[in-house]
Amino acid sequence: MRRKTVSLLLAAAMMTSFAAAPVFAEEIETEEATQEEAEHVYTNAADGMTLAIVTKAAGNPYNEKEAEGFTEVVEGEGGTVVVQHPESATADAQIAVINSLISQGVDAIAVAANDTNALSAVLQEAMDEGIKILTLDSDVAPEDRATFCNQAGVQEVGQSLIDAVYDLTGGEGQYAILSATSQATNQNAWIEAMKAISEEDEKYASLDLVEVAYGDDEYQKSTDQTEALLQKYPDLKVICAPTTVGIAAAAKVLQDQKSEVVLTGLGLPSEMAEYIGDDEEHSCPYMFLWNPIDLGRLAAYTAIALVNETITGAIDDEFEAGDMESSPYTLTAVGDSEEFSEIILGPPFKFDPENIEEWKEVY
Amino acid sequence: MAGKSGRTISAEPRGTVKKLLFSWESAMVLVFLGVILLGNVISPYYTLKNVFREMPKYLSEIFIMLAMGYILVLGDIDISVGSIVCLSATLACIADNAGLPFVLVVLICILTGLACGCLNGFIASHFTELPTMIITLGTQIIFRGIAEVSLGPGGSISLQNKDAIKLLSRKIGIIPVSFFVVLVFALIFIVVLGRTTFGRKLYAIGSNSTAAKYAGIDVQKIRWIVFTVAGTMAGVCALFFLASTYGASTTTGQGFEMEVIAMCVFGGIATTGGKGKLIGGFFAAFIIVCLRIALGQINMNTQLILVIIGAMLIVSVLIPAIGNALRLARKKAEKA
Amino acid sequence: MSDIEASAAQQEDIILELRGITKIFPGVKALNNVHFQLRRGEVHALMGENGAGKSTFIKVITGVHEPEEGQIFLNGQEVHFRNPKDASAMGIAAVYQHPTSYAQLSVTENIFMGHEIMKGRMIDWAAMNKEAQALLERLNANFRVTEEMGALSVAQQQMVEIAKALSTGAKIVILDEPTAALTANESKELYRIVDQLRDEGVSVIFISHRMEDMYRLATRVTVFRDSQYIGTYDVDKITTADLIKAMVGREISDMYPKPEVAIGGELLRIENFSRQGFFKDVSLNVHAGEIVGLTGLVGAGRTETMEAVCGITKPDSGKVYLEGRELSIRKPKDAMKAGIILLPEDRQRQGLILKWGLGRNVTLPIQEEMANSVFNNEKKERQVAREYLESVDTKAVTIFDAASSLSGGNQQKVVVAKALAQKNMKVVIMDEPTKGVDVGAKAEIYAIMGDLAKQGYGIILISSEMPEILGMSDRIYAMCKGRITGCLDRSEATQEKILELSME
Amino acid sequence: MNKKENGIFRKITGSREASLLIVLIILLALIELLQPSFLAPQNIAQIFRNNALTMLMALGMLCVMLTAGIDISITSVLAFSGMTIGLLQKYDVIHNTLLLFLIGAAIGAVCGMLNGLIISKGKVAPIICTMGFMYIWRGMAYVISNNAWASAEDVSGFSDFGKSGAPGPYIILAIAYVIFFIVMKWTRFGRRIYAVGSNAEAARISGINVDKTITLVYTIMGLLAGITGVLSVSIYGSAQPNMQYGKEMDVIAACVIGGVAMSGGRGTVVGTFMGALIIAVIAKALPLVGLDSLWQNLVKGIIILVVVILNVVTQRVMDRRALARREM
Repeated sequence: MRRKTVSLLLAAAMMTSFAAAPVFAEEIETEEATQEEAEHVYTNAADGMTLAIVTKAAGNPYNEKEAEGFTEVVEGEGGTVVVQHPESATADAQIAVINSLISQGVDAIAVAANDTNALSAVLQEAMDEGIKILTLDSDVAPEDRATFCNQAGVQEVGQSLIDAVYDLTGGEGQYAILSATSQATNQNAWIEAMKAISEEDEKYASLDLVEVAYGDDEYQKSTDQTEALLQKYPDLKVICAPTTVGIAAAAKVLQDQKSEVVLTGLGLPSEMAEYIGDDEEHSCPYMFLWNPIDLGRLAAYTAIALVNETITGAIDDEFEAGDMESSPYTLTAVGDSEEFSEIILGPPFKFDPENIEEWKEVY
Repeated sequence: MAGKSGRTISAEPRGTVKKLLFSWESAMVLVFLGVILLGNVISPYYTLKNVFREMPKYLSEIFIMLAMGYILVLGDIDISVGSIVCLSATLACIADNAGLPFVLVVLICILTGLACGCLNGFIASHFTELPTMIITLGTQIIFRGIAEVSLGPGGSISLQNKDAIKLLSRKIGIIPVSFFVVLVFALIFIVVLGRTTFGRKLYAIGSNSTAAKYAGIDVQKIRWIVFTVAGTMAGVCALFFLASTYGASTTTGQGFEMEVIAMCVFGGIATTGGKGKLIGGFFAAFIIVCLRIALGQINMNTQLILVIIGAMLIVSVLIPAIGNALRLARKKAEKA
Repeated sequence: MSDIEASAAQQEDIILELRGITKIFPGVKALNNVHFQLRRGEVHALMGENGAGKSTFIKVITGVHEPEEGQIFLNGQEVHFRNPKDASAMGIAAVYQHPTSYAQLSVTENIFMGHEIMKGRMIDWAAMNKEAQALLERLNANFRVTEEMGALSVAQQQMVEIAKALSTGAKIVILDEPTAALTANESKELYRIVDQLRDEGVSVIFISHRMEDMYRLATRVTVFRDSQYIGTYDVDKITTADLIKAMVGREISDMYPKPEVAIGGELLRIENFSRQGFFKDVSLNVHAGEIVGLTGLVGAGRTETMEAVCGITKPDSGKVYLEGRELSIRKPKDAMKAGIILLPEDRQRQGLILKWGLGRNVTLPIQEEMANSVFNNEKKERQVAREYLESVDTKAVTIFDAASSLSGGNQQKVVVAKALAQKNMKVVIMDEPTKGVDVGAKAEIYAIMGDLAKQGYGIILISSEMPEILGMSDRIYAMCKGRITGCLDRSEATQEKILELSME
Repeated sequence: MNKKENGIFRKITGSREASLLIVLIILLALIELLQPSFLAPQNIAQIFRNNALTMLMALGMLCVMLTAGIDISITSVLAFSGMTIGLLQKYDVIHNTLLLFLIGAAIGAVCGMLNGLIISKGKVAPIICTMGFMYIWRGMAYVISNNAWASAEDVSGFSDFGKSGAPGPYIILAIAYVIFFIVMKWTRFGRRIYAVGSNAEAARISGINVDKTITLVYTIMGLLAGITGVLSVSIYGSAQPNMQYGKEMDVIAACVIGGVAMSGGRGTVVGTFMGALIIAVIAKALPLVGLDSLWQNLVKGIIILVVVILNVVTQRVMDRRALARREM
């Protein structure tokens, strides 16, 4: 008899968790959305359009926030939105999803690319079908998209990160970079920018980048890589992690081990609230990021502008982005090319102990 | 030396039509048509053109499914095919970046697969005491380990000259080239398993490898050949994978072996060996592909699709047990 | 069962009685209205041909099978056994011919599995090891209880099975062909153990083919034939000839229609075949039309030698000549191509694919010959299969019937058909062709052997059934412990001489 | 071959644990030479902490493999149970650590029981049944998470249990290994698992309920996977749907190196522990030998093949030795 009662108990516990979880998921969505909506004003610009966003992968709150911003603007403007989180953070998974969107004949697709050149075939095919293609957060080869919503100029990000390293190391010493996957375009771009800046200006000459480790945006691998860095370089001073997963994993390792290595990089305030602080207790004095929700909103407005043909992706095109702060946005050149453009959301935003409490509720 | 009692035994196959109609394979065809119907109902975009556009990504796995069918019929298993795809694609990219001509890149891709399969076969045939699950568990980790080491800390590599490989992802009309290649390979594999002496030897080994040995079949040589073929097909799959993603990374091919085994089992091929037809696996593959395309077009959460496929797999293998349970229940009812 | 009968049973001190037991398996009636009585403290022999129903009967007593009809009485009370655990709980334990043990686990554990000695909720290993060692000492075994079961010899495993029976306090111990796999002195050891059991008041039933076992141990013997009870006799009141007559049911001579055949030239000759641990310096030959008997006890190396000749295993040394030409045989296909065909000892595991249909089994070795290039020729295969299956008079409805649905005798005929279908056959090696076959089918198999001899094939008959070897062979080689110990011509061969050659 | 030498030879190769211990000692000695501080307690603690998840699940895998089965759904069950308790904390439903562990264990046990029933009653091949559930539970982890994470802040109180330096994980590991060591050696249930794996038919005849044993074994595996899921959330201080993806092969590898036979009936708790330890130590030792951590998988794969092939070779040598002793 005992065996029977035990299995009944287990089944009951199981059922409650089944029922409970999805309910929670719905609940939080509605509560967050209502708080935002009240402030924004819309002009029904996306009437009759179907706009799609393809994030890097499922199961990552940063991507979720981007999709949230995108959805909010598209629905606000009266269009229909399609949100697709690929099965895994690989180009292969994104190709399948984009193919499906081409079949659905959507008007525009905004992609956060997992790989610089793996998507070129499928994006070309989409453009041939008359679908407007734009990228956000992580770019592809410029010829494969109309324009790129860049959350912050590569130079600005590189500059603020190298300055942070300079400040935290006191001007000299060893530092390491913990990145996401090696083929993520934005990561590599920022790291190249940091290296270029530190070579040109001899102010950073005595900074020594010992290693670029790759955590693949996987929590355990990022943890293992952080521990490996600590063990390999005893007199390491600073770790710079320009990825939300990497920085959260590294922060926990450093804070738990009370290591004097200091952390900076790009992280979500809601994730990093636990670790931001100047005192010994906290592992990350300050960090940077931008508002992924705003990035999603900008991508939506860019898509609308492209579909309405108000912009074609050429440099110096200009378009209104609803009631966003630095609207209207102009398309600026990517690096020094005449042909390919990008839109900069704004400079990276600094999160430190003072403002972390306020921002951790937002995203 | 006519039989003393002159008793005759009939040699005419009877009821073949009935057997064919109620076989697992015909059920697969029905389910396949059902999925096509479902697709059209739930998604307005479920046109032939769109289905063929979205198919190539899944087509490359069917190459391995064909060879995995052989391995399962033998009563063995190979969980290293995913890692072989990874290693083959990686070495092909390295060759391409080193400037080797496209033909050599293709050769390297396929020969790497062949070599890995040959290693699996060698160990399986010379250490018959070891279950092939353990052997391919070891080689799975080794092949992916070699790929990780050759990719270096970056963990990924991309093809330099993409235009050469583009001919593999071209389309004739709306149908991708890889679809025709898959059909040709499928035809060969199905006929060889079903109609040739080699095929029947596989069924014999899968049903009772000792009796097969006593009947003069060189069991270990055949197992070696089949594992080598499986590795080679993983190489071919890697080639078509490169044709769609122009690059490889340490996670390439992850989980391929499980998807491919699921297709075979869903198609009626038993993991215990000696049972099932490859045509069943072939249709099962297309059932899963077309279902994923249909559900994708209604933007169902990609992970929920995996839940559905997992559930379908379990229900399909439970059918015999459910059948027996019903028969037993009926018999008890009659007896009572 | 009325009280009077119960008390009568008490006086004669019947511990176990079975009445009117009938057991039906698909297609064959394994036991037909069988009776049996066992007295307390008695050693009772159970004899009969292979396939006479002895093993099934034992499985009924130990609760493995439930009889369709009949009653079982233990100490006069009727009992029903739903599974072996019931039977062993009532003091009935069996030691099977191939001990079903846990190869990877220790001797102690094999003895006490299912009825461990507990200290509270924990197994008391110390006590179990001590008692197991005591049980083994009682049977004066020479190995430790911590040994792994798989590492022990068959004789040692049997001792453990007997110790297991004793550990459950069994009052009735059943031994199924206990001496089949034992050497002479191991058999003597077993006799001592059985005596010891009897002195301790344990009743013993044992099945054996060896008259020697019966004379040495039993007081009474019950004979089964064709799944029926023939009679129970006092050992000292019945002569061997009468016993064999009861077992076989008719004179030996007409049982084995050995045709007079002109012996032709030498077909197959093997010279000093050796393989470490199995056989040493084995040489023999067989002529066209000749049936050569190869006999000896289990483990003498007969099967191993022939498997080496046929390329299934690799011998350390040895030459094979066919019609004077030397052959190099590395794998089974080489032997089959040369025309040396083996009918393996274990029909179900080695000779046939049970799941397959009869036709497919017959044509498996020769599918290449009938195929056009690589593609099978199903139509031609069906014809050939039907022709050969009918030539050996197989009782089957269609060639698509599964081999598993046939009786032992019919399965053997399918294996013979499989050999005949290999047209280039010159020599056929039949390993225990009539083991587990009903008497009717046996006669038919002997008839087939006679026909093959008449057609000039060379036949090597491996068998451990004395009447069969004497009845069918022109010449008889005896083997013991891997060596040929003698070759007797049909005229000079007798049961005693062969036994003498088979035992060292 | 005289008696004494035969004894020693068999003692070494005979007992699996002895040979594993020797391999481990040689390994540790070598590493100590290269980096003296390797055996520092803090380093050892980190080895156990990083591999706590594999070691804990290896116990369940031992039982499953003893019945000649296999379970590749364990990391999906882990993700599903970990995600559930992560979400329960994120939405402030439950914060009590013990209750969270119980719920995680309950979820795991039910998932395990489903496996067990389908494999034993449904007569489905273990690899196929657990493969189906691998997809199902991993998918469910994503579905219930709805792309939200349980971030460090959500689980802040709870993660103190598994923080580095905190005793939590070590206690769970120690308790689990002690319980299993006792259960597998000294209880009837433990020995029944060996019997079912070694000879299911003989077990059935001697009155052991084979189906129930198999179901229980998979339930235990699920239970451990559930607990490991909760432990993973507290150690890493967060819960994501893709956690521990593809790590089930490491658990199987630990058992295989520890001498557990895939054909059932052979394997011990101590052997499994040492198998997991050998993999962990090698992973830690590679950087010291100058091999980048990239080489870790390659070396691990080679060790698995070498260990299993060595097993076969030593067994063949012993058989040939036994044959040679049979005087002809």
